[in-house]
Amino acid sequence: MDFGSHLIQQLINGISLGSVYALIALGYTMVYGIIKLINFAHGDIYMVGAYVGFFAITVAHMGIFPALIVSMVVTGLLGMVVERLAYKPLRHAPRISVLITAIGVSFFLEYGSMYFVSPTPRTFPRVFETEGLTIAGFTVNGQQLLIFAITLVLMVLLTYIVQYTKIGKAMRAVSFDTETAQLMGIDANRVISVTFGIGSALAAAGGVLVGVYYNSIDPLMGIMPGLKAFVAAVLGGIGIIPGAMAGGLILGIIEALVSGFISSTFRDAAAFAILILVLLFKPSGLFGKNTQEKV
Amino acid sequence: MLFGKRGRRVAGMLLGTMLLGGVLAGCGGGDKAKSDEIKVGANFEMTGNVANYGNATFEGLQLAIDEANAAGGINGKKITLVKADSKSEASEAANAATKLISDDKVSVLVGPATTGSVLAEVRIATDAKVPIIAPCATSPKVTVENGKVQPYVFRSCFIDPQQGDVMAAFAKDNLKAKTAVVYVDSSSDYSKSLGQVFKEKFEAAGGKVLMEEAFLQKDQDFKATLTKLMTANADVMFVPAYYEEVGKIVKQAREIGFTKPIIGTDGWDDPKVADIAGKDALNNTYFSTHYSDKDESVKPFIDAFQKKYNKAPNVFAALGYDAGKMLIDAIKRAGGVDSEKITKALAETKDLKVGTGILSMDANHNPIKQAVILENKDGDRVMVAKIMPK
Amino acid sequence: MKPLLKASHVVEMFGGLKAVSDFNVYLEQGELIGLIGPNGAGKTTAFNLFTGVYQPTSGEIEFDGQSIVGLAPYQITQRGIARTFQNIRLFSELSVLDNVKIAFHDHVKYGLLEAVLRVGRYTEEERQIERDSLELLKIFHLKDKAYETAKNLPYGAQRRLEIARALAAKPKLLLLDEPAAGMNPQETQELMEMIRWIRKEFNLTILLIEHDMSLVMGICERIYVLEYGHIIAHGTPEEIQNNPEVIRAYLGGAS
Amino acid sequence: MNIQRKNDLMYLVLGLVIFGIVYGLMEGGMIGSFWKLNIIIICINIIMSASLNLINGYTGQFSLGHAGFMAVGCYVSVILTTNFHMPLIVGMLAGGAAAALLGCLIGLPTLRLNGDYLAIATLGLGEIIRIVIMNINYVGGAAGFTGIPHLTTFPWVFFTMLVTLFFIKNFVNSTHGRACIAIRENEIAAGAMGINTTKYKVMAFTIGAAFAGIAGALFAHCFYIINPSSFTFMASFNYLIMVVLGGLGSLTGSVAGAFVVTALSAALASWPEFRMIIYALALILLMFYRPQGLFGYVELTAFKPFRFLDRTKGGRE
Repeated sequence: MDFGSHLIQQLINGISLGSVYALIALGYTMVYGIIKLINFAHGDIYMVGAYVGFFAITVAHMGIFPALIVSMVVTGLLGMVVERLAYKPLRHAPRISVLITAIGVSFFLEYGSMYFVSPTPRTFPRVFETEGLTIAGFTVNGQQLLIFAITLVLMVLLTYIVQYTKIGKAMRAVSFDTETAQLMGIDANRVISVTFGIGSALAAAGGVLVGVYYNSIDPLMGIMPGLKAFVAAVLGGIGIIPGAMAGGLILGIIEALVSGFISSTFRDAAAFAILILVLLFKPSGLFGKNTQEKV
Repeated sequence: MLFGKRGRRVAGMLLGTMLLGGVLAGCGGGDKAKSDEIKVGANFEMTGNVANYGNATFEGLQLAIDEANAAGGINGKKITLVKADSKSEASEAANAATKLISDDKVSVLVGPATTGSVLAEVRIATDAKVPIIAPCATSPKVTVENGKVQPYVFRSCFIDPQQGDVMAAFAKDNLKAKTAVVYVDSSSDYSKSLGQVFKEKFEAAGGKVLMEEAFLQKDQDFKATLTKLMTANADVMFVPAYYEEVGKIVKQAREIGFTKPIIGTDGWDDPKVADIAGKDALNNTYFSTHYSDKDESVKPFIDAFQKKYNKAPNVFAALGYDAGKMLIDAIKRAGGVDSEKITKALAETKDLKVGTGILSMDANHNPIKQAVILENKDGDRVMVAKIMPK
Repeated sequence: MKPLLKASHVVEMFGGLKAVSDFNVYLEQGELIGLIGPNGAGKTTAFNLFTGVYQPTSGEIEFDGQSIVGLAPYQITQRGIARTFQNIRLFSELSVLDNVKIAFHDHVKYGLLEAVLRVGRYTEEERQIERDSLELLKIFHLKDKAYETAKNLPYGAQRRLEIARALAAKPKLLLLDEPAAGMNPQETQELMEMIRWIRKEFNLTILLIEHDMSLVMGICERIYVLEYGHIIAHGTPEEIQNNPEVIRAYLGGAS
Repeated sequence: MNIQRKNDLMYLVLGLVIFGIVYGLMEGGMIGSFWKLNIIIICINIIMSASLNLINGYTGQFSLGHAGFMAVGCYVSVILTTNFHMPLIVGMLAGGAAAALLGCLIGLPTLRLNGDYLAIATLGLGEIIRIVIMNINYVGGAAGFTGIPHLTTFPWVFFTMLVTLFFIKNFVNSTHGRACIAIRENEIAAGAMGINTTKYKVMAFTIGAAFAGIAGALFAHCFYIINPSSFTFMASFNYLIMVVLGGLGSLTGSVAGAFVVTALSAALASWPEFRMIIYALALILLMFYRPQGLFGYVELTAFKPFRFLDRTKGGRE
């Protein structure tokens, strides 16, 4: 393989990896956008989504798409329950307390599922043929294409929801100023709840797709992707939906290129280093607007 | 009003502190060992990154102990396993070992599964003169430090140089490979040290390692590095790693079109590898391990495990079971719970029949046991070589 | 004598918008000057330019004979300009006393080691700071509230605390941004007395932004009027009151 | 002798009394080696949480990379004590100095960032430090550094902890500390009061890092081996939990937070299956009932029964 085609193959690998990050980052960024909470439990919600999908396929013998829907619904509800029980009572507490609660929820989901489903990894049954497609000498996997396509569709759908629907307008209003939004007759609690639901459902979709693609799920599978997705969201400008998508893809590509041309042991370090460099020059991320505090 | 609120807050805080103090005091004492039981400390990775390996090893150990207790115990005494969690972290392993020794007063420690965690408890156990059996810590330095044998540390698995040597010879002689690439898990001592031994031995035998790359535990996507490794065009890829990652690596390597043989070590020995990678992808892969499941002498263990846990054992469970067998045998010969006597008996283990074969302890506290090389073929494992101890 | 503060041809652009243009102001030592204008005229922007929060796009600002363009806010404060804020910016979780103590920062001589080991100049200076802070609080009728949390003070008291805190920085020039906002007429009257008194007592030069015309006309010696970033008038209170441009700007009507 | 000196002396005596009791119990065999080890870990965690509190609580800069500085102190000290046979104190000082230097270098550019952006940047830096250590073969890489002499004893950690607490207490009660607190409260107003905000942010970050490095040195010499997996971002979270649980900006809070978290984890060691689940629930419930932490912004001495400990704040309520 010559340098050029190696590069292109690595870009393909990077985009496929990046779409997974982007998918999780979308939910992250939505939740952050509305209540400015770094929901560290998001990665674990993604893990729960993968397990729900797994049990839907293996125990309830569903097909992949019904399982995906079931997982999104169940996990979406879980997200709303978590928000209702753990975050809502702290709506007026210092932000850092909510963050600690999020870490607590994250631990609870991780270790709870370790207890209930055991730490042994589970393997998804084959639901797709895993033939690699070879296009012009480059291998692309059908599932990679599927994940990329689904991420893209979800991003467009989300942007549409946030920009043009009633609930989306309410979301933006709540995000901008919760109290004023409430004065305008918006039920902020319901809007926040719905946002968590949508965000968690997205994470679940990511979980199932990743489970199918990599074929192995375990209770700690959410930690690293969760962190990476957060990095992706910040890279793109947290709270901005296309930013999360772009951030995810950029992060994936960086990782693939570092692994492919430098050394995979420095992959994560390079990803973080680039994040920090970007922040130093664009303190609110690539797509973020620099807002100066009014004096 | 303000005062009342303050007062309540102070009261609440003091109450909380006292409650914790109570817990502290309550746990300080620990139970005295009852005379009709033998306490064995099981210090394993119950949670954290390598929890699945720790738990599997514990299951094997539990099976061995249950069998012994069902058979009436040892000299009428039952063995009690006291569990502690090392959280997959060295400092926590030391903490858990201290608890087992000082609070629970165990006679022997078994575990943890990984080398780093075992090393962290060595000195604590040595100071307390309590023997350790490490079921699957494969680094030489676990039992021998700076040329000196650790008097209280034993293991039930073979050591890295042995396995690396076997696989280097296999790659060179059986697979006729001239060039190789090595892909290790850089968060694992086991994997890194095997990679190094393989490279030395393979190059000493005239082969050439063209590229060395590394991944991290819990990685999901290996395609970027695999694509890079493929550019080397080597005859064989050596992946000394644990099954969770191995499954994904083999699957993804085949997806990007790597058709050459992939070889590995006993970390591969788990039915999950076939589930994750798929049996077609797993063709043309080989790994060394402790036993073949076709072996008649291993059958009783596999059946018993299957019956108890309703799943096939993996290599960790097998080594945990072997550690249990070693322990039971040593306690029997020591004739009691005295840690010193058990240590001595462990060192004198000879021709003991364990789950995976026959085992004797050498002067460095490493077991002398057979190794086998298995080939994955259409979802089945075929033994291609059996290497008896020299 | 050179003026204490002199701004010449200062321009400040935000994107394409000129917030302040060709802004010329001078303040003589010891003067009490008012800066008035309709909302959005650029008064606070002018303050932010003087204190280094914004940097002028072009033009020159001199303080005490030296240019202060390019300096950070803390450096300008150290040279002798202190300010209050239109939207009160107290250290709200801290006690009233600590709010004032913090502002003595630049005049403390003891070092990190002295502070940590509590040796050398530490004890004496801390005692001095405490004394001076309480003294300042007394002037602003806040002494009995010294240990209360700043955010719990009534609005008028918070405004007074901001002035007290600014004085603790020992400035030569004090910039007051709407000091009487939210005060009732009686409080305003008291504040006026207080401003006059501190100017004399601390030998200060004061520039204040205010909407309350009775206050401005009552105490200022000269007044600048800003509209759309331009100075449209400048003079004594009487002159300003009779200036047609000012009347137009404030009351509207065809120009 | 003035009131402040008297106060310091009283704290010192109180510290010595606590030391005497605990040490006596240890030597007398009333505290077994498990709790002995955990008391040492509690002291180390107190150093960690107090120093993180200086950054997060007092200065208001959201740092999530504290474990990284601990790692630097840890590795620098073990190289000196193990490979060059230096005494522990040299290792501690060198470890603290190295962490401080790194903290200063890292702090200068990154402390311009705000809030959550700073959090993710520091988290990233902590991870970079860990990954770099993992790739240095001289210190054992991922497998860890072995053969470390066991030098950490209870007197060592207790008195280091005492020094740390005194240092931070005196620091925050000086003009330098007040400058840091002013930055937390209102950065723009702090600048307008003549405070060089960048300088004090970096100073707080550097001091915090230095103590984390010293804590790291003590931590390393508790065990025979250290490895990079002890310093992941999860460890940084753990220290953050201690700080928030105790109360941001309260030193007594940091002590209580470190004590509660460590003791809870040790007390639950006998139930390994449920330990982390209970811990997670306890965390959520505590945040429910005391979102501002056990102590909020106030010290123990602000409460009536303990006010005798601090006579400097005469008229406080």
